[in-house]
This record gives sequence, structure tokens and C-alpha cells, in this order.
Amino acid sequence: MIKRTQRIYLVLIVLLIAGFIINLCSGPTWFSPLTVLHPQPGLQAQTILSVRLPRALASVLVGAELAVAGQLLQTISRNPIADPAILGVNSGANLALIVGTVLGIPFTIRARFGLALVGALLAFCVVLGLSLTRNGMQPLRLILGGSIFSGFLVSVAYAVSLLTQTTAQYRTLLVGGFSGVTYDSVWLLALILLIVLLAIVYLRNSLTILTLNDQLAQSLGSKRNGTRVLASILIVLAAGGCVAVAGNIAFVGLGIPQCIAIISGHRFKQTVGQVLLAGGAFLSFGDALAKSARPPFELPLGALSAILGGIFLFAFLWRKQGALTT
Amino acid sequence: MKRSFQIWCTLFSLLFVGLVIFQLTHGSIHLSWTDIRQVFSGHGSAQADLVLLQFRLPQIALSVICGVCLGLSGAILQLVTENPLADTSIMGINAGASLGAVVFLAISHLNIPLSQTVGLPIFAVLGSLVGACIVFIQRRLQQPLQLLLLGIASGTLLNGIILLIELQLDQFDFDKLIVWISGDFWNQDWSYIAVLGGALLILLPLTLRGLWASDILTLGQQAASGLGLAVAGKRQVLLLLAVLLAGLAVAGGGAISFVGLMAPHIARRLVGNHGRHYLPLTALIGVNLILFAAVVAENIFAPSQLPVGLVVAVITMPYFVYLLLHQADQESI
Amino acid sequence: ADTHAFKAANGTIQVPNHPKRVVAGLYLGQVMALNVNVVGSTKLEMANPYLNQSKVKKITDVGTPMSAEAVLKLKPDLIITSNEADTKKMEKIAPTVQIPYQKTQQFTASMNYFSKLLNQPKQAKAFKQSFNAAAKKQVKRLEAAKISRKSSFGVYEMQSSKLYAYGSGFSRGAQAMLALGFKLSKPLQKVDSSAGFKEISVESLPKYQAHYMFVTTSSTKGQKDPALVAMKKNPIWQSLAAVKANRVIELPFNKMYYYDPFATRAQLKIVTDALIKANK
Amino acid sequence: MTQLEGHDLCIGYPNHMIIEHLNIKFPDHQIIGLIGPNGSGKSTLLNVLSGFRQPAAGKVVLNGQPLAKFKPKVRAQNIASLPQNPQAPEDTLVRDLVAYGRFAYQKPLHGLQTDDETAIDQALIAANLEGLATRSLANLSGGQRQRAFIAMTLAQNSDILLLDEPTTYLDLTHQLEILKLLQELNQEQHKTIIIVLHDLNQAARFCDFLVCLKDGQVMYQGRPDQIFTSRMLAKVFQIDATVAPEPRLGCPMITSYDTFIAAPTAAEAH
Amino acid sequence: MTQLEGHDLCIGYPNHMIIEHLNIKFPDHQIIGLIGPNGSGKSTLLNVLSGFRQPAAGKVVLNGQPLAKFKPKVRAQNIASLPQNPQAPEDTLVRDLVAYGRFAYQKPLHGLQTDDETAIDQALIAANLEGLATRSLANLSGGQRQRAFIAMTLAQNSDILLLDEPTTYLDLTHQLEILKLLQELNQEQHKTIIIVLHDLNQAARFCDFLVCLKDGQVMYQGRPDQIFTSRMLAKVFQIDATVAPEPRLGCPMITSYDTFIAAPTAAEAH
Ligand SMILES: Nc1ncnc2c1ncn2[C@@H]1O[C@H](COP(=O)(O)OP(=O)(O)OP(=O)(O)O)[C@@H](O)[C@H]1O
Ligand SMILES: Nc1ncnc2c1ncn2[C@@H]1O[C@H](COP(=O)(O)OP(=O)(O)OP(=O)(O)O)[C@@H](O)[C@H]1O
Ligand SMILES: [Mg+2]
Ligand SMILES: [Mg+2]
Repeated sequence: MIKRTQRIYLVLIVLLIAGFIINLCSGPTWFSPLTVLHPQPGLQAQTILSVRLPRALASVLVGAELAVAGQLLQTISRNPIADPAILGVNSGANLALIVGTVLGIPFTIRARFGLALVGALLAFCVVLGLSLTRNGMQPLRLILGGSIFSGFLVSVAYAVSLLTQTTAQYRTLLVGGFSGVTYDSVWLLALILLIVLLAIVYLRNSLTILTLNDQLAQSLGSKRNGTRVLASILIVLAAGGCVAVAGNIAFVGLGIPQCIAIISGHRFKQTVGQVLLAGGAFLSFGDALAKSARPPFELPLGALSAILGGIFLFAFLWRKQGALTT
Repeated sequence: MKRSFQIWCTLFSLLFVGLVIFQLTHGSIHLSWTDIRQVFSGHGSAQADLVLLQFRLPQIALSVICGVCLGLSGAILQLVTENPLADTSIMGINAGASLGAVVFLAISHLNIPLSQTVGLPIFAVLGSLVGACIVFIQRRLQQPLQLLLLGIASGTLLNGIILLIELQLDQFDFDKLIVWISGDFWNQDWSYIAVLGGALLILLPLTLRGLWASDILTLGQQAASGLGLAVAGKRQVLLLLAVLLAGLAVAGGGAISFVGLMAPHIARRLVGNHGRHYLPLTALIGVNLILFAAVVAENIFAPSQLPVGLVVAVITMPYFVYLLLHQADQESI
Repeated sequence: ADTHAFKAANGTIQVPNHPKRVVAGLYLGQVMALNVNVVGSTKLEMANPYLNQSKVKKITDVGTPMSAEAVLKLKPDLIITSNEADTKKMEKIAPTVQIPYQKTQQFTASMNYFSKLLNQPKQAKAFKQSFNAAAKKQVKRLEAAKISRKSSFGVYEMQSSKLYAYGSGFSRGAQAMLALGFKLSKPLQKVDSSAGFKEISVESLPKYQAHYMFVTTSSTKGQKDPALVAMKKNPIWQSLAAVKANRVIELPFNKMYYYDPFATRAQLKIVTDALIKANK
Repeated sequence: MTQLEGHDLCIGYPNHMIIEHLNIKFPDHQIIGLIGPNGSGKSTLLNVLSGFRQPAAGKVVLNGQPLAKFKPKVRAQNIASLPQNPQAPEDTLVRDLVAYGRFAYQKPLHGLQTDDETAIDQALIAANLEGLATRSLANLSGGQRQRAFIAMTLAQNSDILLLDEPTTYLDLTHQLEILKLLQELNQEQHKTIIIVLHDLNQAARFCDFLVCLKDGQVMYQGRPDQIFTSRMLAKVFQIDATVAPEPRLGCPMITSYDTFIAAPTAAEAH
Repeated sequence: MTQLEGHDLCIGYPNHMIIEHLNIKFPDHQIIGLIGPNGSGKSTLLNVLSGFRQPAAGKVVLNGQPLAKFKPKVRAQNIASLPQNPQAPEDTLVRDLVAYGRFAYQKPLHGLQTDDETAIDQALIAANLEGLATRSLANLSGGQRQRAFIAMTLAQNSDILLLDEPTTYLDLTHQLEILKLLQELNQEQHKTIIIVLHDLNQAARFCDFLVCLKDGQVMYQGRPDQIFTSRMLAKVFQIDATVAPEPRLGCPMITSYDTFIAAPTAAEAH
């Protein structure tokens, strides 16, 4: 078992490094890895340093954060198909950004992050509130309530943009992607990742125990609600940060933890590291594809990952037909 | 329950009549009773004729068609998935129908020999079938939860594709697409309405037949099978009907979500879980919801209008929240 | 008898020879430039600062999207729109022409098109003359300032932190520049002949650079767009020839967005002023 | 004559077979108890007998004809079955629930006919529920609920009844109530009743015939007084039990049981 | 000294009270059986004792202090409880599951310490699971699963164990296995074990003390040989039962039971 786990880690690390390097190399013009290591001083070096490096870093960070946010959500809701995007976090953040646009707030990364965070937090609180019953969080209610509520938020966001004639902005907001990422965003993402990691190390046992049913977890001495609230804050922080930097990128949060679950099981403590690595690797490959498939234009990463994610979910359900019980 | 069924039916019928009267008389142009009478007796002014016969009545007719289709389709989905929160928008059916419509609009530039009046409903229904293809690939519909998850998966996938098309095919209007996705009565020609109405008239008796004794499904698959119901077949038929009804509704009014969710919910709360009672009421409430949303959509920001689907989403949300909170005490959803 | 056939996107329509009451859901400026009486239009169109405000005040807002009944109330004899859903409804009220955006993007083509529709060749000719006169005046100023009109230009816009390159069809000064005799840079001509705009990455800017670069930003109202500020700090941006030589011209979005004849005529002066300022 | 048999049945889930080449005949007009350890395939077998699942091979034969050939409604007129945890909306009225049992006799889009009404009334009387007919399920106790579901299967007027652990979660009072109702039905209406039970004493007391499954195979079958022995209990359940006649009723009964101190010796087990 | 008591407990759901003004003391180091008809409030009471639900009024007292004052981890060090349907991901290894029992002793940022490992090993040995420690739950039988969960609660090293119908759905073999394990724990480690059981004979055999609930009130409590009588069974369960000593073990046992022909007369019931 230990050997197997180590092998998985090794593969994931190699994938992550490969993804990172390929992301650095790809762009409107392909630089060979050697060029990346020893660029000609001047424009080439500056391109790598000021355009590609922050972008590659951001894609790794966003991938890791979305994936771990998804896993946290799946753990606290005990539902394998929970995804921050399904739970209204993204649509809440989007609505806030639309409102910000309408109000004409200048979109510094901090302002974006603040707006996204507030929107995501409010939306998530509503969905969480809807899913709570006397006996704790009901997974199915969480998913369905979330889907419905985020549909509602999308409606409101569109109504707002329709009435204020800002449909063009609404449209560009829909598309997730990393063009124009700066070091400001990278620092923000890194800070979030640091917070999330520290919190996860602190909470790892409590989170692992949440995979048991409520009564059992309680009897083991876990502070279920406290843990859930903390985890929720982490989710909103991570998802909000990602929306602020990269817009909507569907299904990293759902697909990556599920991939890992198929390989390594559902236990939180044992798999969270793998989820982080895999998320980072996936998105750095995905972004490399988005920016180099049809150079010099950018493919919409948000749509790409939704399609990949949808297909993936299909395959996952297909495989797991018998074993799906919540 | 029978009593309350009769009472609520009467009340909602009255509400319907009230809404129709309001809709007929109000708008940018005010029509009096005499105007309306004159139009119906064939002596109306040209303007009153136009307003009544070309704008207001078609809208009401479409509201009725979409309301009935969406309400019943939602009720069927909730029955088959054994989940009171299922809805056409969750099951990927709306996304499929929208995709069908989007594809049709995209290829309509290629001069295909299909008029929009016929082509669009066909594509929307085909799309909804694609969206619900899971239902047909997935032969063993043993676990309702699986069905639900597959629905969500296909919805996400299709929405991703719609997004991609939205962003890639610049030559046609983003705004036009989003009207589809948020729901609006975009074509109010009588010929179009006749096609939809005809289709509904064909589907309704089939639906009635399909839903007869469907209460037995609420007992669970094993018990239903024990009572002599061919469960798998019944579920397939019902799902197919739900998909066709939803496709029809999307062709008429775009992807209006929430009606399919809310109408059966309200109906069941009012008259209980007996299909004989709540299903007819569901259709009636569906019609009322859409009609009310249409009235609001037209008048609240007049002369600007909102898509009907958006208004439905916004006005039913408080009730939805109330519903979830109210049910918080009970074990089930 | 007093109608003529007009080929629009929704088929061949019998249009009155001398429409007296036009509802223009879009293209308000184009219709007004031909001195035709407009009775109804939409908010966004009526916000156009380049139009004769006293005339605009008399126009009724018919809602976005247009409300059929509000239009009917105005008893129009011609309705102009750009989309199919509107067309479906409006056809029942009065002759309705659906005009796709693409037909109206180039100044001269657009003038000719609308002149045919509204049967106003004289008025069109008059407007073109005034436009050419205005262009000539600005060309003289450019010559006086020794600015060569052989240089290429490009139009760029920042939208929600994403950078777009435009062809000539979406105004932002491009029509004015063309009228002054400048040309789009080669790669942008390609964009122009396809979709008309594309999202590009900062990294590929060197490929899409032009001698003069017009930059607008749509995300903020009158404030500095942080995304634009960030781009300006980018070494790739700073390595562009136009940047080094100060030939990047930033213009306010709400002035450059409009593309009707009045706007284009006014933009002649705006871009000339900017060019002269940039060459100081 | 009604006769339910399984011929060479193979039943399984996608990955593994549970029951292989099982041949079984259920005697008519008796209460037949299906007993056996966890996972021995009792529920699986019952689901196949009721026609809910299809066997991978072999067939169930009813009155000499393969069950698969029956139309669902005709099958339901012959076999009524009740799963382990039957569910219905809480606001269903008892009478409406029982009326569902008539589904197999109704024509589409027709209401209840007079003979349906008669059958419903009789089922309510048989299950002792006349007084509760207009109550909703929400207002019933666990035992009454279970009786209402049994009444529903009675309204099916079938000769065969299949029940899977109908007494789980019920207290002793309610268990007794259900089992006595079944006994009455068997005696008065001569129904064939196949029932899964974990309480072996109850099985021995209320059943006329026991089928003991282990690992998907019939290990013992026969009258309780024939097969309900220490030896059988040792072999099937690995317990060291003393069996003696019940003082009042005379049926066999475990009077004392415990685990074996050591593994059962060959002599004890066979 | 550990002592679990309920003072003037009122427990209920929003619309109705289930238990009103209940005072109860659980004797230490004994196996205490909680019996009573369906809906009498057994599970409700257990959930309040374990701290999962809050009483509407009154308090649970542990070692002289109100339970509500305990921090969750400290409470878990004193009381371990196993709900009726414990669930865990299917891929959890038995040893990992048992290790969860040590949660109450772990500090954040620390892994398992040597005393944790010892406790886990002991729990595995006590539950007879040493051989299965590296198997995942998916590969266990129902009885083994239930034992794994019990081992988890054992690793909590608490003096009090609460179990709600731990034998439902299990066959006789597995029921016996679980109950004997509990008996052993009580005898060797002197744990106080409170257990809900529907099988009254098992309750009488394995419990040192019985608490009989009806309608949210304690109707009888005491040693089985004191309270396990025909009269009690008539009053609480309305059955006409004969109680005699179990031949081998001597504990009281229902040797025969039936419904009363008529309602029990006052003389019989009291
Ligand atoms: N849905 C399923 N998928 C795969 N295997 C299953 C499924 N349901 C049951 N099984 C397996 O089939 C075997 C027989 O199960 P079955 O439910 O028929 O046993 P049973 O005799 O009814 O047991 P119990 O006394 O516990 O009810 C068991 O080994 C079980 O693990
Ligand atoms: N979630 C709930 N909401 C409302 N009432 C409930 C709920 N759960 C239980 N009850 C009611 O509380 C009462 C006591 O239930 P409880 O589960 O404690 O009984 P019990 O003694 O454990 O019964 P059983 O032997 O059937 O397990 C019952 O009348 C039951 O209907
Ligand atoms: Mg079973
Ligand atoms: Mg209980």
C-alpha cells in the first residue's frame, strides 16, 4: 500500500512539473524548454518572466485551490458530486462582479477578490442554510438547493446586466481564463493556498471524521458544525479567489477529487495531497492547451473545462454505476 | 382532499381568468371592454385588432402551452426520480433543448429547407432528447439518484458546449442566444402556436394515459412491480413524455426553469400526493405562474421587457426558500 | 405605388418611399443622418451624444427589447431592427426591415445602404459631402503637423481584463482613421475580414502591433482600468515600438463606441487631435 | 392449481453469482419460512420469485408456465409481494393504499369497479383495519402501517404472498400481530405465504414448511418438526442450541443456545 | 467514579414531547438493556444521553457535571456511542476506522502517538479483528462490519458505551457474536454498556439491569430476574407470556407467548 501511494505521488509530481514546463513553453510562439531555462536577454526573457511565469504559476495555484475546495466540499457535504460551481459559489461571485461592473468599481485584483468573496460567501451561506435540517446537512438538499439557487443567481445577474445594458461585460465574465494574469494575482493565490494548507493540516483529522455519518462523528468527539463552518470559509476563500483571478472554470473542483478517489479512495487525510498536485497539473495542461491550440487566440478555458468535466462525470458515473450511494 | 382539490381548482381558474383579463386590457395601449367586445364580434378598430389578436392573445396561448408542458413535465420527473426537487433544468433537458435551438439558429444561415416555424420546435425537441439521452442509454434505471446525477452531468456538458458556441460563433447575436437560455416567447405567430398546440394536443392524451395510476410508483420500485406495474417500461415512457413536453415548452418559450419545479410542489402542498388531484392542479398552476410572470415581465420596467423565464426564477425563489426552510423539520427533503 | 422593394435580412420588403414615422430600434444615427423623422427608439441609441439633442428629446423610448405595443402606439410606417425576435413581432405593425450589424459597419457602405432603404439619395450625398469636407479639414491639420498618413493603425480594447483586437467595423475611431487615409495594420486586416474582433494575449501583441495604437477600455466608468494599468507595466507592452515612441492613443470608450455617421464625423476631429498630441 | 417453482435458477449481481443452479418447489397453501444466515440470498431469491429481478439463467415457473411469460398484471393477480421497507407518501389514506392493490385488475383510465370495492373492503376486514380506513399513514403506528401494506397485497386477491422480513424494527407485540394475521389468512383463505424471518423461533412456530438457505443453496427443507434441530442450527448458524417443543403450542423452539466453545465436531455438525 | 444520570429530562420534536420529566440513573459497570414498545422513546433517549441531541429541559449528568458543559472531545473520552446505522466510506481500512476512535485524544497537528497505537491494537484484539485489520470495510460481512464499528468505539477508551439496536438485520450467529463481545467487555474492562434491544430474551440474558420504557416514561427498572415477569410483559407489550429460567444459564426467558384472547384483566395486568 505504502509503495503504491508513493508511486502515485511520484507520478503526480512528475505530471505537475511537466505541466508547468509545458505551460511555460507554450504560447503564441513555442519556446523550447532550453530557451525557457536560458532565454535570450531582452524581450524573450521578459516575456517568460513577466507573462508566462505568472500565468503558469497562477494556473497551477488555481487548479490546486479549486481541486482542494471541491474535495473539502465533497467531504463536508458527504456527496461525491459537490462542486463549488454547483453550490452557487461561482454564480454568487459572478453576480457580485456584475454588480461591481454596473456600479463602475475599478477592477483591481483586490477589488475583484473582495467582490467575489462577498458574493461567494453570501451565496454559499444561503445554500448551506437551505441544506441544513435538524439532523445536520442533508447532502441531496445541498446539491439540489445549490443547483437551483445558482440558477436563480445566474438569472438575476443576467437581468441586472440586461437592464443596465452591460450584456457584453456579462459575456466576458462568463469566460474563465488566465490571459492578463499578473504577479499581484499570483501573490494573492499563493497567500490563499498557504492559508488553506495550514488550515487543512490543522483540521485534517476532524475533516476525515466527517466522512462518517453525523451521529458517529459526534460520538467520536468532533465539533461537526465548527469544522464545517471553517471548511466552508476555506472553500469560499479558495473558490472566490479563483473566480476573481480566472473567472469561471468549471469542474476542476469536481473532477480532480473524483479521479483521485477512484485511484486512492475517499479518505480525506490520505488523498488531499494528491488532489492538490493533480489539480495543479490538470489546469496547467489545460491552460497550455487553451493558449496554444489556436495561436494567437485564446480558447475559452471555462468552456473547455466544462466540457471535459461533463464528459468526465459521465464516465465516472458509468464506471461507478453500482456503487453510487450517498 | 377532494374538497380542497375542487376549491383550489376553482380559485386558480378564477386567478387565470383574472390574469387573462388583466393581460387583455393592460399594456402600453389600454383596451376597454367595449374595444374587446368589438374585436371579438369582428368590428374592432385595426389597432385594437392587432393588439388583441396578434400580441396579447398569442402570448396567453403560449403561456398556456408552456405552463401545461412545464408543469406536467416537472411533475413527471419528480415522480420518476423520486425526488421532489427534480426539474427540467436540472435534468439537462433544458440545456439540450437550448442547444438544439442554438444549433438550428446556427445552421439556419446555411439555407436549409426548414422554416423556423417547424424547424425550431423539431430541433428543440431533438435537443432535449439528446440532453436526456442518459435516460435511454442507462437501461437499468434502478437508482433514482443515479438518474439525477446523470442528468446533472449531461446538463453541465451541454451547457459547456453552449458556452463554447456562444463564444465562438460571433456572427450571431449573443443576446438572441441568451434569450433562449433564460426563456422568452420569441415567436408569437399563430401558425407557430398552432404547430405547438397541435403537438400538445397529441401529447396530452398520451400523458394522461402514461400518468394513470402512476401513484403506484411512489411506493418504490419493488412494491410497484409487485402490484403488477412494469416499472422499467413505465419509467421509460414517463421520462420520454417528460422530455417531449419539455422540448415543446422550450420551443415555445425558451428554457424557462423553475415552473417545472414549483408548480408540482405548490399543487402537492395544497391537495396532497394523490396524482388524480395534484396533476391537473399542477398544469393549472403552471399556466398561472407563467402568465403572472409574463404580466410582470411586461409591466414592471415598461416599456422595457424582461425575459419571462428570468421573472419566473425571481418570483418563485422566495417560495422555494420558504419551502426548504419549512421542510427542514422533516426527515426527507 | 409609393413604396419600393428593399432586400433586407428578413426578405424583400415593400418600404414606403417617404417614411414619415420611423421606429429605429437600432441605427438611430444612420436614420437621422438622412433627415428622416424618427418617432421611436431605444435607450442605448438615444444616449448617443453625437446626435441632435433637441431632436432626440422628441423621440419616444419603446423599451429594450422593443415592446410591440409601445411601437404600435406610435403608428410607425417603417420599423428598423437588427434581430429576428423583434422582426417577428414588428412585421405585424408596419413594414419592418431587419438589418444585420455587418451592413452598417463601413461608413460609405452604410450611407448607401440606408439611402436606398429610406430613398434619400440627395440627403445621403449631402451628408457625405459634409463628411468629406470635415475629413479634408482634418487631413490639412495632419499635413500641417507633418504626420504621414501612410502609417498603419490598430484598435484595441480592454474588456474585463481581457484584451481584444478589433477590425475596422466596430468604430472606436477606426472608421475615422480610414477616412483620413490611414490603413489597418496587416494582421488586423485579417481580423477585420473574419469575425471583426478577437481576444489576443498580451504576449502576442508584438504580432498585432501597429504604428498608431488606439486603446479603449469598456470595464470602468471614467476611471482607470486596473487591467490596463497592469498591461502598461508589462515589459512586452513596453517593448512595442508604438509605446516607446508614444504613439499609443487612449480614448474614452463612451465617445468612441458609437459608429453612426454623426459619431464618425465627430471622431475625425477626436482622432486628429489625439494624433497631433501624440506627435508633439 | 397454483404452484410456484424455481428451475435451475442462477441469480447474481454483475460481478458475482449469488445463487447457482437452484431447484426449489414451494408447497401450496402453506406458510413457508425462508431462513438462513446474512447474505445467503434470501432477499435475492424473493425478488426473483416476485418477478422483480430476472434470473441470469433458469426460470421461475408458476402454474406450469414460465413467470417471465406472464404479463405484469396477470403475474400480480397470482403473486403479491411486499419488499422489506415498503414506503408510501405519508398523506396516503389507508383505503387508497389498499386500493392500489387492485391495479392489476383495472383497465387504463377506468375507475374502481364494484368488485374492486368489494375486494378492498374484504382486505380491510381481513387485516382488521375497517376502523382505520380513512386515516392517513402518518397517523398509524408501525404495526398498523405494516398491516395496511399487507392489506394492500391482500386486495390483489392472489394465491401467493411473498414477504421479506415483515417484522424487522417491530416490537414483540407488533411482530405477533403481523404473524397471526398471516396465519389467519393462510387458514381461512388458503393462501401460499413465503416469508423471510430472522427470528428462528417465530419461523418454527408460524411456518408449515421451512426452507433453509446457505450460500445460495438450499441446505435443508421440510416441516419445522423435521428440520428444526440442534444439528441444523449447528450446521447453518454455528450455534450450540437445545431444541424442545414449545410448552403451549408444541412447535419446536430453541430453549437455550450459545456459541460452541470449540468448533463443532464433525459428529455434532452432521 | 463514572455515573450517568438524567435529571428531569424533557425531550421532544418541535410539535410534540416524547419524554417528559424523566429521572433516571444508570448503574455503573453493568450492561443495561433499554426495552420498550415501538415509539416509546428509546432511541430518542439514547441520542440525548450521547449528547447528540439537546433535551428541551432538564439535563444529563455525567460524573456529577452537566453533560452540556463537557467539551466534545472530553465527552467522547467518557461516552462512546454507536448509532443504529453507522456509515463510513467503503474503502476505509478496519485499522483506520478503529483509529478514528482516538480522535478525542489527538492534538491538532499531531499524528497517532504510541498510546494511541496501543489502544487501537487492544480494541482490535478485544473485537477479535486482529486478522482483519488491513481489510477494507467493503470486504467485510455484516457481522464483521458491526464488530469493526464496535472496536472503533472501544478505542475511545470510554467507560460508557451506548448502542442502539446493534443486532438488527443480523442473523442469530452474528447477534450472538456481538452480544458476547459486549459481555466480555463488561466483564473484563468493567464498561458500563447501555443497549437498546427488541429481542427480549436476549435482553434478559445479556443485561444485568433492564430499563423498560413506555410512552416516554420508565415503567419498570431492575434486575432481569426481578422485573422480567409475565405481568411486566402483559402490561408493557400486551402479550400473554410464560416466563421460566433458561435451562443452561438460569436467566429468565419467555418460553411461550401469545396475544391475550380477551383484553388482560386487571388482575393479570397488575
Ligand atoms: N445490489 C447488490 N450488488 C451486489 N451484491 C449484492 C447486492 N445486494 C446484495 N448483494 C449480495 O448478494 C448476497 C445475497 O444478498 P441477499 O440480500 O439476498 O441476502 P439475504 O439472505 O437477504 O441476507 P440478509 O439476511 O442480510 O437480508 C450478499 O452476499 C450480498 O452482499
Ligand atoms: N424526527 C422525528 N420527528 C418527529 N417525531 C419523531 C422523530 N423521530 C422519532 N419521532 C417520534 O418520537 C417517538 C419516539 O421515537 P423513538 O425513535 O425514540 O422510539 P424508539 O423507542 O426508538 O422506537 P423503535 O423501537 O421503533 O426504535 C415516536 O413516536 C416517533 O414517532
Ligand atoms: Mg435480505
Ligand atoms: Mg429506535
